Parts: sequence; structure tokens; C-alpha cells
Amino acid sequence: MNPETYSLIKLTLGVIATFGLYSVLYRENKFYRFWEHVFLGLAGGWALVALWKETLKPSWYDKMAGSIPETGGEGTPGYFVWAILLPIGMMGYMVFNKKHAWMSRIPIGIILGIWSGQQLLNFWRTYSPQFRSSMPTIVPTRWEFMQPAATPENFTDLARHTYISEAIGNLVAVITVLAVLSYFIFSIELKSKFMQGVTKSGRYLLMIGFGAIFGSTVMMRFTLLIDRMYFIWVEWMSQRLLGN
Amino acid sequence: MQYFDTGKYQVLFVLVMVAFILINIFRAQNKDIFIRRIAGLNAIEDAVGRATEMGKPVLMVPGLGALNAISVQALNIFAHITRTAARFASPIRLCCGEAAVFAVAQEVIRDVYQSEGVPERMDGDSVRFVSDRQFAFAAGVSGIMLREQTAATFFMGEFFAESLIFAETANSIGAIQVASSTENTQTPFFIAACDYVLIGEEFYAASAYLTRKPVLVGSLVGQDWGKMLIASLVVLGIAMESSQRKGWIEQMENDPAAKTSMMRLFSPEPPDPATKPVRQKHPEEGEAQ
Amino acid sequence: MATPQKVPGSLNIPREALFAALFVVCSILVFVSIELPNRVSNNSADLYKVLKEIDKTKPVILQSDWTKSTRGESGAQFDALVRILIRERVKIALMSGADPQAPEVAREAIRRIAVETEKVTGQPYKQWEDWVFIGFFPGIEASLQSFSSNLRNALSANKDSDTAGVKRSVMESPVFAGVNRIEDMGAYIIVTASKTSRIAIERLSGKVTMLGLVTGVMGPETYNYYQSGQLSGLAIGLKGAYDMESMMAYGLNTPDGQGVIKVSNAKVTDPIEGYTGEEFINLANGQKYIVPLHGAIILLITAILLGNIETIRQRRRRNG
Amino acid sequence: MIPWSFESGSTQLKIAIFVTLALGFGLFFALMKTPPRLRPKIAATFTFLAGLLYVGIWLWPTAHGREAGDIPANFTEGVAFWLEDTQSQFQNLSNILTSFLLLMGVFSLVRLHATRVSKKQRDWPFSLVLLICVAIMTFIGYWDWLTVMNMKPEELEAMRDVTNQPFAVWMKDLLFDGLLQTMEAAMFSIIAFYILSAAYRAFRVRSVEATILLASAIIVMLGLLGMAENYWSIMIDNMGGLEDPNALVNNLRLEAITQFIRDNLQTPGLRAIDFGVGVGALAMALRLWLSLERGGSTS
Repeated sequence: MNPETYSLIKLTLGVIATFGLYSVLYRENKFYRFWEHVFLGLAGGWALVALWKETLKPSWYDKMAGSIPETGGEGTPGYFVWAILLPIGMMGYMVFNKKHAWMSRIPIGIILGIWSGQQLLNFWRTYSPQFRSSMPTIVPTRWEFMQPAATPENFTDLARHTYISEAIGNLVAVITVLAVLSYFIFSIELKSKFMQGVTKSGRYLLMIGFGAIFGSTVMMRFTLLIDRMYFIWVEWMSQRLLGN
Repeated sequence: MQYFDTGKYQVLFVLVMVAFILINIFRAQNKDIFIRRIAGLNAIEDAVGRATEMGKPVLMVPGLGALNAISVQALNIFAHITRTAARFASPIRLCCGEAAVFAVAQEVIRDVYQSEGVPERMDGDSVRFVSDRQFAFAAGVSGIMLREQTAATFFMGEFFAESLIFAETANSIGAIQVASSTENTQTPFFIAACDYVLIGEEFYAASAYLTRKPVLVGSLVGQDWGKMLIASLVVLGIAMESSQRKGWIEQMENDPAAKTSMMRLFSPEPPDPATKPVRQKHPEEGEAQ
Repeated sequence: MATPQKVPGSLNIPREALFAALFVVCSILVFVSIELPNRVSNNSADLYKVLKEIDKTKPVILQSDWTKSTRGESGAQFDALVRILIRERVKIALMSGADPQAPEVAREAIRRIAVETEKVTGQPYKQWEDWVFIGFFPGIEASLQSFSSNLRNALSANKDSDTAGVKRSVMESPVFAGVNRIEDMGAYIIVTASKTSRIAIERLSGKVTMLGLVTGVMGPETYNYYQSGQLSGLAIGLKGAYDMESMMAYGLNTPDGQGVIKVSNAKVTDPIEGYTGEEFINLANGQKYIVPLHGAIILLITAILLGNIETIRQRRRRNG
Repeated sequence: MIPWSFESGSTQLKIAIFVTLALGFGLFFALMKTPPRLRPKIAATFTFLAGLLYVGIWLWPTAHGREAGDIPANFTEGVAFWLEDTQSQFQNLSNILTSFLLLMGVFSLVRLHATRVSKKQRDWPFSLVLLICVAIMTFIGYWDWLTVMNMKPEELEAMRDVTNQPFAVWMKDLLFDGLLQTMEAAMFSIIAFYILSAAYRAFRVRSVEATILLASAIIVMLGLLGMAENYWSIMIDNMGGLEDPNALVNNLRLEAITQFIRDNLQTPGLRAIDFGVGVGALAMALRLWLSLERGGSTS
């Protein structure tokens, strides 16, 4: 097919689909419903393709059957034990059978067991750097308020020392960690006014962080929209349709 | 490789946490334990009740995450919600984006209806697999919400960018929303758009709060002990770091490899290559590598 | 806390009007091409400095983990990055770890920019000779672990087509001449829209110079690694892409013909040249998108302000 | 000879796979006959064993300085070697099992919509569209895969020119790249609209929490506006920030303010949430691993 025609068809279909999905912003309508079902259908179909092509073939079948390279050289042997996963996986399908539904717990249990084991194994590895960063020094080692501007000569010296302003910042950080942790104590009734205040401030401190996350997400989300607008108005309309 | 030197304390620390949890699970068998109020959870009954009044379905989404503790926990909460819905006879929609979660959901929800004695109320629409692709899932669930005008929606589990699509769509149809995400990056969007939000560990505390089962309540107490252990570690660490820092900087002048106690604890020395045991090699493979 | 208050006679803007305004603002501003004043962030300046001063005899590993859906940010960053690398004639070993679609998107971009650069310099930048695709690694944790212990072993089974179209082990490519370990690489650069940067940093930092180009959402999280020095340079979101493009166009801390320094930075103070002499494309999608981005954010802030004015008005009315 | 394996394509391998499958399905049918009393215990055993490997790696001493081809010096090392080797094989296990289950997900989706079509329920034409799309995408997907897999290198090279692409390849490109991925990008970008409406509604000076949220979001957003940051910086420069890099006024730069929020409030706050979540997940992992709550939590 002519590449020009092909790319016009492809882009036009993409633009129509994009408008179809955008139409839901006004209200749910038949146009949206059509494209939603196309979307779900294509996604479902692709799932079936990717299932074999991207997961089962490379990480299961090829290991089980091994390989003989076409160009000669050493292949990999087939590890036949992998075949056992097929019947175990099939047990999951018993969920549709009321009488034997319990069998689906075997593959599920294996998945959850692996997850749980990894959780125990990785707990320290995941959280210890965070523990470490929660323990800054809160006593200054230099009694100047501000850290002076960095120059190549004083760089390492600056990094080692803690200045008053930095110590204050660290103290704020530590208070934040402890206040937020206290917010997540569930089983102890906090009766003192002070502790109630701490818990409450923990929640407020969290809101600062959440606001900041909201703010920093904005750039990316808007850029994605702008990219779509560029796709519709520049790539499709201006470049393809009007031929600029 | 970190089993020598301070590496041992790492294993010890996690073992202590594990012990806290297990001890409290056994301790809690015959005790009534206080749990603080969690706002979003009290709203569940009201939300389901309102859906019943309006004759509209209750929607639940366990997130897009793989089958792990988070999605299982979400399904635990949904089992409770479904029980309430089954009593009120409101229809439910549970939309999954991960087939393994769908399999568990299917079984859990069927059990709930059976134990309530109304197995006929669960139909093919109740528990659905929508799509395993993030945004196809988002489009599909939005469509279901808008077409069926769900009156109460529950988003609990691992949510990513799609969180705001769900929350705003549900908001536009005036549904009561209770949400929670263990992904910190999504919580702000739920806070901005939903009526009630469970933050962080409140999500894990939810099933203990709702069911008051001794195992769960005990485990929650154990978690609290664990957090207090972390808090004390932090306080101790700050005290030691602050007291040693000045000395460490002076020491660095002579020995650039000097470390404070906390540095040593958190980055133990790799084992000395000299202590490596002598091993024989497999005859043929030693070469081939 | 977010249930809309429906007060009769209020000036609440309906959702549809907000949506329409955003749509219109973004649609119109994609056609407006002006250069907005910009101050380069420290992290972007560091990134540019490292890229320009990289050892040209060593290849870099480029891990590309973005696809069409985040083209706006990652695409602009990737283009700017590859333009610099190709112009500096640094050899690239391309790989992906997050999405099966990522390799194709990246390969297309490299081929496009190679052709574009050849038009200006006359030097081709060929697959297999100058850059090579080393594979898609679905289990990225384990793969990076083996990279870190022995790069040559980890990669020798992976194949790419050579100039004659024959599949050969990537380690035979001229790109990897003299490379055995990860330490022999010039840099490890990761362009990502997800958390894969963290996995790479945890496994490889300290062994090789690491650079990151991440989306705005991943920015705050990744910034910690820049601060701790694990990442030598970092571009965040569209701002990062625009920073790179302006440094390419005007150089960093370098005066132009009139002696005016157009782009400067307080942290990176040495002058670093841009690509001003020849007919290079420097300002691209980063610059094109930054205008509508400003429009959209200003719209957002205006909407929030209007909403608050309305809230305060209502409160006054209720109280008085 | 590597244990548990035969040469690829050999008859022994085929027989071994067949026998393994036969044993597996034998187990399958045996399990169907187990008395209800034993069932929870069987499921719990599988879960426990799957997790035990990782707990073993966690608690068992790691062999130190292992090199390829080493023979373990004693029993402890033997176990450590075995754990290490098994772990690398285990890594994909969850993925593979999940993939087998994915088929079930798609199957149930198709079943739901097929029922709608056959019973002519509400919106059945749309369900029909969905079914057609599943069928076409699956068919084209595999056709394309097989076509490309059987191509010679020079044919692959020639395919970069669209005119040389076989039908299956460009049809897949049209459906996958042109439609599916474009729709994903479209749905992703819809979030921008929702961000606007959510911010408009929620960021009000209504309660303390909402006000805090509003303030910190606005500061961060101003920092994103390159232009605003530029002019703000010029203002600070003019206030003396440029001449004296140590001047206090430099702390009022947007970059400095956002950084202070990020380093001393946002990151520590989120870290504390993560501690809670981590402990919660640890507790949940223990309960799941030891099956302390009954499987699906319903009792």
C-alpha cells in the first residue's frame, strides 16, 4: 500500500478514536460506548497475543523445550519439570466449578506464598535506606546560620558539616516522621491533649506532602494532553490533511 | 554476603518485628482491644444503604496491582461490603484488572453470597474482568459507572494514573466514594476528589476494624509495636548521629574511611575476601564459564 | 471534603466549561512557537555538562523505558539526548526493561535522528557500527544484577543484526570494542516513565556514571538520587527537555555574538558550548510544548483562584 | 549432564514432558477426590512451601565469594548454593502462573459479552463490536507474529519500507499502534481535564486540610512554570541575591522553597507512611504465608 495513504488512514482512525474517548467528558454517549468497546476488545485480543508471545513462550515454553540454534553452536537443554506448571495453572480454572472451586487456591496460594516470602526477605533491604535517611543530625557542627555558597574548594567540607539552618530543616523532617508515625498508631487510645495534637499535626503535615505531589504531577499530565493536541492538530490536520 | 559483621542485626530487627506480630496474634484471642476510629469505614454502611434506596449498584475496584497482599486486603474489605450489600439486596459490580485477582474475587464473593443464604443474587455481572491494560481498564470501568449510575463506589488497592479518572467520573455522577491507595503518588488525587480516603496503613487496619477478628486485631497491635520500634530506632539513631557527628568530622581528617555507628549499622562492611573458603571446582564447568 | 456545594445563585463554573477552556487553550497554543525565558535547573545543567564531557571512546548504555503514551515528556527528552550523543559521536548500546513496545519506539527515534544529523555533518551513524540494540529485559532486576557482575557474560547471548543483516552476538559489535565490565562503559543513561530508574540505581550506582531523564511524576522521587550523587545529572519532565534544548541552542554560560550569555546556571559555572554553528535542530518538541504547558498551568491556577473567590463570597453571604 | 533436563528436541525430552504432564494431571484429579477436611490444609501447604524458599534465603547463611563452577565445601554451603540457584529459576514462577490465569480473565470477558449478544440484552450491538475486535486482534496478532518469525533477515530489513510490508504486519501496526496505543495515550491524557476539575473543586480555603493542600500545590506549580520561576529569580537577583551568594534572600527562590518542602516535609511524611505500609504488608505477608486467615478471608 502507498505509505502516504496508509499513514493517513492510521492517523485518521487514531484521531477519531481519540475524539470518541474525549466525548465522555461531555457525557456518556453512543460514540464513546462504541470506542470503549473497541478499546476493550483490542486490549483483550492483544492480551491473548502477548500472553504467548511475551510471557509464556520466552519464560515457560522455551525453557521447557530448550532450543537448537539454526546457525549451529550450543543450544539450551529442555527442563521438562516446567511442564508441571500447566496442570497447576489449570487448577485456577476450577473457580468456575462450584464443587471444586477450592482447587483454585493452589496456584493462588503459590503466587501469594512467593510474594509473602519475598516480602520477608526484602523488608530490610527496602526500608533500611529510609530508616537511615530519617536519622539526620539535629545538632549543628558549624555555628553559622546559613551554609555558604558552594565552590569547588569547599565542596566536601560543606557536605560534611551541618549548619544551623540545615539542623532546623532536619529537625522539621524528624518531627514530620514521628508525627506521621503517631497518626498511624491504631490500638492505643491517645487521651492526652498533647498526643492528640501531635497526631492531628501528623495529618496536616501529610497534606503538605500530598499538595506538593499534586502540584508536581500537573506538568506531566498536561504535557500528555498537549502531545495529543499536537497529534491531532499538527501531525494529523496540518501535516497530513492540509499537507503543510 | 552480609551475614558477618553488623549484617546480623538486620535479620534480628525483622525477626523482632515478626515476633511482635505473632505474639500479639496469639495474645489477642480472648481480649477486647481498642482500635481508633477510621472515618472512611463508618461510611460504608451509609453508602451501601443509599445505593439500596436509589436502587442502584455498588461498585468496587481492587486496583490494577498484581495478586499480592494489597489486592487480597482490598478483597477482604470488599467481602465485608458485599455482605452488607447482600443483606440490603443491592446489586454489586466488582471490576478487576488482573486475572489472578479476578479468580480470588470470584471465589470470595460467591462465598459471601452463599454464607448469607442468597447465592442467586450473584450473577454474571457481579464480578468482572475488564482488561489487563491500564487505560482500557480505566475506559471500561468509567463506562460501567456512567451507564449504570453506581451510587456508591469503593476504590481500594494499588492504583496508578487511572485513579483520578475513576474518582472524577464517580464524582460527576454524584456517587459516594471511599478510596484508598497504598501508592503515595495517587493518594492526593483521591483526597481531592473523593469523600473519604484511607491513607497508608489505615487500609491495612480496615479489615481488623470492620471484622474485629482476633487474628487481625492482634496483628494490628503487633504492627503498632513494630512502628513504635521504628520510631525508637529513629530517635536513637538521631541521638547517636548528633552526638558522634562532630567527632567523626575530626576523625575524617586522618582516616577518610571513618564511620559513625549508624553508618556502620546501615552499610556493613563487605566480607573480607581473605576469609573466602577454598572450594573445589566442578571438573568441566569450571572451564566453560 | 470534595462534594460539590450546590448553592443557588453561585458562580460555580460547570465542569464542561473548564474542560472546553483547557481543550481550547492547548489546541491554540500548540501553534504558537515563541521562546519563553527559561532558567536552567541545576540538575539539567549537570546532565548537559556530563553529556558534553563524556569520554567519546567509551560506549554508553541507554535504557529506554517509555512508549507512545508518555511521548510528550519522554519523547522530547529522548530526542534531545540522542541528538547530543550522535553529534558527539558517542556509541550507544540501546536496551529496554519496562515495556515490550519501548525498543521499537526508541529504535525509530535513533534512526530518525541519525538521518537528520547526517544531513548536517555528512557522517552516517549506523546500526551495529555505531549503535546496537542489546535487548529487551523483562526481568530487569535480575538482568541488571548480572550486568553488574559481568557485562560480557550477561550480554553475549543477545543478538542484533549486523550491517549484512546477519544475527550476531552484540558483544561482537564495534560498539563494545574493549568493553568487558560495566565499569568500561562511559555512562548508564536511563530514560523512563516508571520506577525502573530506581532498580537501575540500586544495582549499578557507584560502578558507572549514571544519568536519568524521567517524567514529571517520577521527578520528586528520582531527585533524591541526584542529591545523593547516585545520579550525576537528571532531567525532569518537559522542563528538563526544554532546559536541554536551550543549552543545545545557546550553550551554557557561553556568550553569543553580542557577548550576551543567554543561558546560565549558578551551580555549573564553567562555560559549555552549544551547537550554534551549524544547521542543527536544537529547539524541538520541548520548546513547542512548553508554551501550551504554561497556558494550561496558568488556566489551572486561575481556576483555583476563581473557585476560592467564590468560596469566600459564599462565606460572606452566609455570615452577613 | 544438567539435572532435570534433556537435549532440546530429543525423544527423551518429549517423553519426560509427557510423563510430567501426566503426573501433574494425575495430581489434579487426585486433588478433586480429596475429602473437604483436608482441602484447606493442602492449599496452605502449597503456600507455605512457596514462601519457604525465600524465607530460607533470608535466614540461611549466604555462601561468601561464590564463583562459577564451585563445589560447596560443606553442607551449609551446599544448601546456600542450592537456594541461590533455585531462586533464579523461581523468579518467573508467579509470572507464568498469572499468565495461565489471564486466559481465564479474557475468557470470562468474552463469555459475558457473548451472553449479551445471544440474549439480545441492552447494548448488545456494542458487545458484538467487542467480540469482533477480540477476534480480529487475536488473529492478526498471531498472524503477524508467525509472519515476522519466519522471515529472513533481508526481508526484515526490507520491511522498514512500508510498501514492502505484508498485509498481516501493517494490519497489526494499524490495530496495535494506530488504534490500541493511540487510545491508551488518549485515555491517559484525559487525566489532564480531570486534574483541572478536581483542583478547581477541592482546592478551596474551606478547611485547614484543604487550605494546606492548596497552598503547597500552588507553590510547587509556580515552580514548574519556567517563566514565573525566571522572573521570580530576577526579582531575587535584584534584591541582592546575585551579588552576595550567601544572602538570606536566596532562600526565597522558588527552587529553594520547593526543595525545602520536598526535603523536609514531603519526603519524610511519605517515608513515615511507607513505614506503616511496610509493617502492614509484613504482617499481611506473615498471615498469608502461615495461612492464619483462611484463604479467601471468608469465614
